[in-house]
Amino acid sequence: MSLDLVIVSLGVLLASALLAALAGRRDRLALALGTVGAVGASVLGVAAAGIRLAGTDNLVAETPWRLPLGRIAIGLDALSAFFLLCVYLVAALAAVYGAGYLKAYLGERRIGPAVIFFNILVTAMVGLVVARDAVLFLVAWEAMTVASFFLVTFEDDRETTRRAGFTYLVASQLGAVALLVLFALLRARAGGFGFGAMQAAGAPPAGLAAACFLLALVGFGTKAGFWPLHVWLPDAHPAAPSHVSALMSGVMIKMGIYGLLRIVTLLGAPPVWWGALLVVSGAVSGLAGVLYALAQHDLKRLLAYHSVENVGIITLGVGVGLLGASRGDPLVTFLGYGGALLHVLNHGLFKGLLFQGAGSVLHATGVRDLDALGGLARRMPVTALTFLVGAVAISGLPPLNGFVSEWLVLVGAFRGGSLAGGAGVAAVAVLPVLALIGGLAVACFVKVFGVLFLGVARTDAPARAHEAGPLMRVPMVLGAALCVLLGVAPLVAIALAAPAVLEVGGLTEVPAGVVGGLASLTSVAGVLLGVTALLVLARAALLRRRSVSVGPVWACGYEGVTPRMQYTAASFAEPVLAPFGAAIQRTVHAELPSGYFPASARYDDHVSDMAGERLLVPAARRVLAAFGRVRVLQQGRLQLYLAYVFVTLLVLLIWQVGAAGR
Amino acid sequence: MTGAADALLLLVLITGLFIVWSGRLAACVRAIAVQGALLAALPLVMWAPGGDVPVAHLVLMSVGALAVKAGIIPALLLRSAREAGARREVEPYVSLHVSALLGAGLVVLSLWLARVLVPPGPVTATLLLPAGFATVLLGFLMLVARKYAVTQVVGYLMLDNGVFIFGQTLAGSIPVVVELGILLDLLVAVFVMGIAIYHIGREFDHIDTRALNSLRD
Amino acid sequence: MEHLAALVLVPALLGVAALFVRGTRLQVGALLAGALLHLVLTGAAWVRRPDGYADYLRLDDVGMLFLSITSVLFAAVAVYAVGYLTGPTHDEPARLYRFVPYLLLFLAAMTLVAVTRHFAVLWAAVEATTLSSAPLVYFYRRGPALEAAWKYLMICSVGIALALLGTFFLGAAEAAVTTGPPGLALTDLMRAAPVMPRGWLRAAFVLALVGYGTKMGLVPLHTWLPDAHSQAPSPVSALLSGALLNCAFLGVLRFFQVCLASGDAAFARTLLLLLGFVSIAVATAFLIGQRDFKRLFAYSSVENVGILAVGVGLGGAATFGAMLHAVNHSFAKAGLFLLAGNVLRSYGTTDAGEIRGAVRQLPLSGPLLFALFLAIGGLPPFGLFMSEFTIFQSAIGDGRTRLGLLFVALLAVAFLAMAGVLLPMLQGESNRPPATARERALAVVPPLLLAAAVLALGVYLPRTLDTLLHAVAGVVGGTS
Amino acid sequence: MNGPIPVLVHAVLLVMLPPLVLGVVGKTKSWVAGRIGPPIWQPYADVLKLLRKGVVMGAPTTWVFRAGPIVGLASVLVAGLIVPLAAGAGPLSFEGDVIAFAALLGLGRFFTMAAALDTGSSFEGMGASREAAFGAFTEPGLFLVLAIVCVPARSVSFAGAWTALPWDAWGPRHPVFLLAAAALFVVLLAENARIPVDDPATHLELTMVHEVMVLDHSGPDFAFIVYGGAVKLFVFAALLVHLLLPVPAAGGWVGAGLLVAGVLGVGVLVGAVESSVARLRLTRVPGFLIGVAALAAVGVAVLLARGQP
Repeated sequence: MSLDLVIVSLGVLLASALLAALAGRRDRLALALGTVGAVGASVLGVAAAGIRLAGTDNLVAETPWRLPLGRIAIGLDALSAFFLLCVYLVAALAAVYGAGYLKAYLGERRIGPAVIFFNILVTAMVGLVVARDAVLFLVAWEAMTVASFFLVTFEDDRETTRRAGFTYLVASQLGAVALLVLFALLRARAGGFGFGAMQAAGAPPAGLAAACFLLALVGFGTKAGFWPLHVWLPDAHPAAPSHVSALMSGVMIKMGIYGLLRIVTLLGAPPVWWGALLVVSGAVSGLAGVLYALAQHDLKRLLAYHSVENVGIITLGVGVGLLGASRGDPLVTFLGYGGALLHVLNHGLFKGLLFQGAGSVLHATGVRDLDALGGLARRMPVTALTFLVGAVAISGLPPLNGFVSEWLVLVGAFRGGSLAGGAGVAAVAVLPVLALIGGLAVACFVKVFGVLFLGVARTDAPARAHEAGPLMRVPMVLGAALCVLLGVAPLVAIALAAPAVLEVGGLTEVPAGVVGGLASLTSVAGVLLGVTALLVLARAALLRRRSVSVGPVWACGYEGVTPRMQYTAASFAEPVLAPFGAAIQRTVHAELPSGYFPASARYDDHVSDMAGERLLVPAARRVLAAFGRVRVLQQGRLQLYLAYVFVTLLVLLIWQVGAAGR
Repeated sequence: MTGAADALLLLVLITGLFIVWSGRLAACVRAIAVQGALLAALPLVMWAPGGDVPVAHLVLMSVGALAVKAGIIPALLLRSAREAGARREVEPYVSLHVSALLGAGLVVLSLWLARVLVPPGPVTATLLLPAGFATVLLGFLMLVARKYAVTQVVGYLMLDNGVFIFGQTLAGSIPVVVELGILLDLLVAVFVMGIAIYHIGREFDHIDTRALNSLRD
Repeated sequence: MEHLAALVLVPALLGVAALFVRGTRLQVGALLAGALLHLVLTGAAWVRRPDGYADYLRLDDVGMLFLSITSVLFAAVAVYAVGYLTGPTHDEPARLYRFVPYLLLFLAAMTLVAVTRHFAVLWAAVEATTLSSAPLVYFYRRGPALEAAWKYLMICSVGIALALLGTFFLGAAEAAVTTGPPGLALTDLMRAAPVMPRGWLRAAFVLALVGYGTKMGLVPLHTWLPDAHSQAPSPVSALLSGALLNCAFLGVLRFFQVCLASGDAAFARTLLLLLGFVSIAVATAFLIGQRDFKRLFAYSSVENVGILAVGVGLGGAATFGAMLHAVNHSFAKAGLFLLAGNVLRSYGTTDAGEIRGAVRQLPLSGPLLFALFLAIGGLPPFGLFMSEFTIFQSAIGDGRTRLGLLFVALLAVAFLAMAGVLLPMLQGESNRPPATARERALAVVPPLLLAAAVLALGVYLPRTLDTLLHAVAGVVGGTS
Repeated sequence: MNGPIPVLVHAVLLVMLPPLVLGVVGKTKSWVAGRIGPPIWQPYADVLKLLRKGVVMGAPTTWVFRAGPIVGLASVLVAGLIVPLAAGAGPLSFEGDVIAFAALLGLGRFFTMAAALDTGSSFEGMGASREAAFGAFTEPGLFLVLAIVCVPARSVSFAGAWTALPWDAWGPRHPVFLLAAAALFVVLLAENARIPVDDPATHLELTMVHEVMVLDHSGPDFAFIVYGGAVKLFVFAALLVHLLLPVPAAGGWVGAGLLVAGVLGVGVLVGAVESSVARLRLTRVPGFLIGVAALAAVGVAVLLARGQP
């Protein structure tokens, strides 16, 4: 039943993409068709996921269709169903938003391709999570890459966009190489490409398992954006249209997490160092991500770096889960994996919401530079409110959903502290790191929200701003509502994630205590809202007979205050970043005021990603240089070419015939 | 009477060395014609006494070889060389004396090769393999060392002569049609090369192949 | 017998006839008639395998495969060429009489390569392909074209001469062990192979590998290839890359079959692997930052023949992959060269650096070129992914992990190198005034069909083709 | 005590006591300085006075500006309901509440800073950014302290760990707990904007951190802020007391008395520090806080090195 629904939804997606393609130059029609298709498919898909998560049966279907190798085998277990839910949920919101967002391009450029490839991207992701055959998996994986590549390069008349697209292509392909090797190794052992066969082959020997795990870490980590494999991410996500950024940041990069978990289920019991390695990786990604985000002035780039951060948090969760699994502690395992999976869903929701908010701002002002904006809350109230919800959620604060998943991971880390040996140390190490990440995230999103929506407009760009249209508002409101729902009712969230968690962790039932704790989170949220309401009423009552006047802001008695004197994003982030000066490479161009009557002063800083500038680019240069040396071969002189033939012949003759002679 | 065959092959070797050493186009071409004539005689000398190959076949072969290797092709080359107005070889990549020495060295190498590669079947002429190898290698030397298109074609011809010598090991086993086909191929090849040389001469008004390395990476 | 003779003679006679007529209409008629008849005859051969005459004319599975590739490609190229040469040309008025006859003779020669099992005939036929295609390379009477043709002629003739030497060596080896006169027929050779003197057999294979390898474009014997492909008219480039390289590969395979029969094939595999990997690596180096996009495609052909060699060298399932790859690559690369012709026509240059926004400039050819670029880069769901992945995973499966890693890594770099050159060409705003006329069907339909074929082969392998490929793989040392 | 009484006691303590702690701090400072100083219940008076006044809104402000003080106070109050005061577990205590506690404080900080930025004043922006930085650097230390107490107890709640300290075994693990107490005291100073991190008594905007952030709040809003600050200080003091005195072990009214005494003692301690230590340069503060975190990390390391209890 549920699997059939998935197949139907895939059909709907492809059909709508095809129709949109046939619509040709009638972009409006294409947009309508594509959106309707995506939403319809999402409804079916969410239903399918729901049915599966409610039940327990693992459905598998195989077509006799013969790929040159491998078959088309699909299945829907809890893990697939959970990710299916995430994909379709975020995709539906993004699609509706896109319907409003892309209208701005009508007449300016063809938007047909954007619609088509959006639906293809969703198709590929769904195919990926239901694939039960390595070849099909790889096909879906590459289709996902290609579709998203075309979406990223939608505005390919911009040089930056083209470069971003190329970087993305390079990263994806190098990652794909790791995956090819990974699956070839697994097949060589199992004798077949089917995941079933690989499962049946049992846990591989330690060496092979380690190799597979590392390959998966590189291959899937590139897509997921593990530091330092994330370099494509902060370029690609801003380049794409905002609803695509929402989809890519919200779910596409999570496909890497899905792949990692899927492979872990094939590799048998994990040793401790896997979990420890993931904890390290997650810590680095999380910290680097949030720090670079703090240093950004470009709104979408900042959000992209936060995706790196949140993937880091997810990785920490997976790491804790692995640590628990390595020591056979069901509680820690469940808390770690549960936090990770729930954060996948949550981050999909609030990051989608935030990118949509960013899109609305971009749409309304045409500006992405934070320091050119300000005071938008008055002109775009809905966007401001929903963005605030997203900001609080991504900062991991109660009573919103981001807090729930981080709470699970943290509790897991606390409990993991009592695991024997290195596992305990690794688990406890998560605590200060995640705490620091959280604190920095709060700082960053206060900065973003404050500089964007509060205070006074810094330039006249925000002054012309207008609230987003209904098609763009509705998904933002819905997304915000979901963030609140999953935050105040964590039991709903865990009900969705639990089956998948049990499957990945190889557990039979939810360990005692988890549900109780989550229930108490509801009561905390309730009390919090109650007290807040009381205080609101109290304030109203106190002010009933009092004067409420509006006056100028205190500026030490100085009168000539102008909007440009407000604190900018750069100045806000300065004291937070200063202690990390060495860790993130900032180039500061400052002309500080000097003398009693300083004439002019300016300050701007720019951060260049260390992973790219210091690690990967030089490496690539070296490789290219190595290849470049070969090019002397082609001199253009015939005699030389004939000499090649001559020498080759002699060498091979003497080598082989000599061998035979002896 | 392997003696006669060996004598022939010795002469072939000498002409080959002469070509490698000579600097004048006309001389090269004439020498290659001579070599062709010598080779044309080879089948008769080698196989006629044995009698296990129909004489008609051998005669046909020899006449064909004579016509092509010693007649038409050299004429073609001389003509295109004249049209291109080339007389003396420009300073080759490898000076003539050195190339003569190299040639000698190659002869030695081919003697070694022939020793490693024990001849199968009945030994009809002790010099067959060494001469074959040597001619092939000398042809290569010409191809690599010379700058004029014509001399390079001469090198190609010598290479082909070398191959022809090896072909003698199985004379008569290949149907006449095919053998003549192979000869025809050679003829057409040189014909097309001749046309190319003509065009080169017209395009660059000389046939120094140094003009021909504009295509490179 | 008659059937096979017809396959060779129809194009040959049409070509000879075309030498003596001038009219454009007649030339076009001859070309299309030749292509069509050849296609029909090939199709008929699928229905009922024609009987041959000894081994001089015989169509076995291997030949069948390469014959089919050649025939299909030629049909596509012929249709395209009509539009290409009669349409508005950017340089000189097209002289069909200088094109059609040689093209038909070229087809005849390639057909003969496919339908013979006799080594002397094979040799003559391969040499004939060189001679008949050299004038085509020199079609545009320009200095560079002349240079390219000259190099093509000299290098390939020398190579072929070596192949003849190899053939003679094989004959000598056969003569050493058979009582009767040596026949140079594949059947006899394979029967005699087990007892042949090893030295001569090996020498023969080395000579053949170097000789036919020159024509096939294996590094370091490939030097003529980029020049010829970039200077020849695009349809010719398509045929050279798509069909000719395969014919030369067939020559190598024939010698390899004898080695297999002799039970001493390990050394041959080693050589194939060596040259194959060298080809892939060196070609990749030349792909990086290549400015001339026709040379880019040419080097990509070098890379792909390298893949074929590696596939056969690995054996096992990889051989099947190699055979599948031969089909995929021929179609994809021919399509690419045809589209390159369209781009060249509309931009008037082969310098990738001077081309922007081809997708917008050429709304049909541009996206098609993009698709075929992804295909040649080995991305699913195109056929080349399946064939390359087959080769790779069989390497891993046979425990040759290092070779597998090297293989896949090199392919990835090659793809990225091509992307680095092609993406700037395809993306962005066009740097040419918008095209006045729509693209002509003749220029778009043939590459479109080829692309469709490559895509189809990626998602579905027809039963008949599958069985044929497996049969071929079984014959040339793979697991059938 | 049992039945509803503990909750009642908890609520009363939480609501009534905080300003007194502020008063104690102030009294201590003036006593050390040799002045008589304001009466000890002065803070109560201040809050009541402010509650009776009207408000002046900064021109650019929106609803966020009004939400700041309210959410700020609400979050600390709820946090106060989580921590144990007199009689064992707090009313809202549950497994994992320590994390909720920290997160609630973060929520309060978020809205206070947002409200500051809402005024568009560069001074308040400056204050908010400093608050953000110090807050971020305080978190790791806090969580490491929590780890020291929670990990050995195999519980992630104040009720399960803090009130269950092994007082009977006044032994090998206690040095670690003293370390934790020291670290927690610094966290307390930082979280409540006291010297050496911040100086509540300064009158120059450019040197303020917390104060400058709330410059434009007035009337009840400012009352909420002042009172909220007091609650925060009180809550942290209570936690510190639990690390140092066996309040729950004493139990019942004795425990309550012990707690009150301890909290006021913490007030005296804070006052003493404020009057004896100089304030750090702003740029030094992060390093100072990180150093404290490192101290706590050492504690955790020792704990884990001892092997799991």
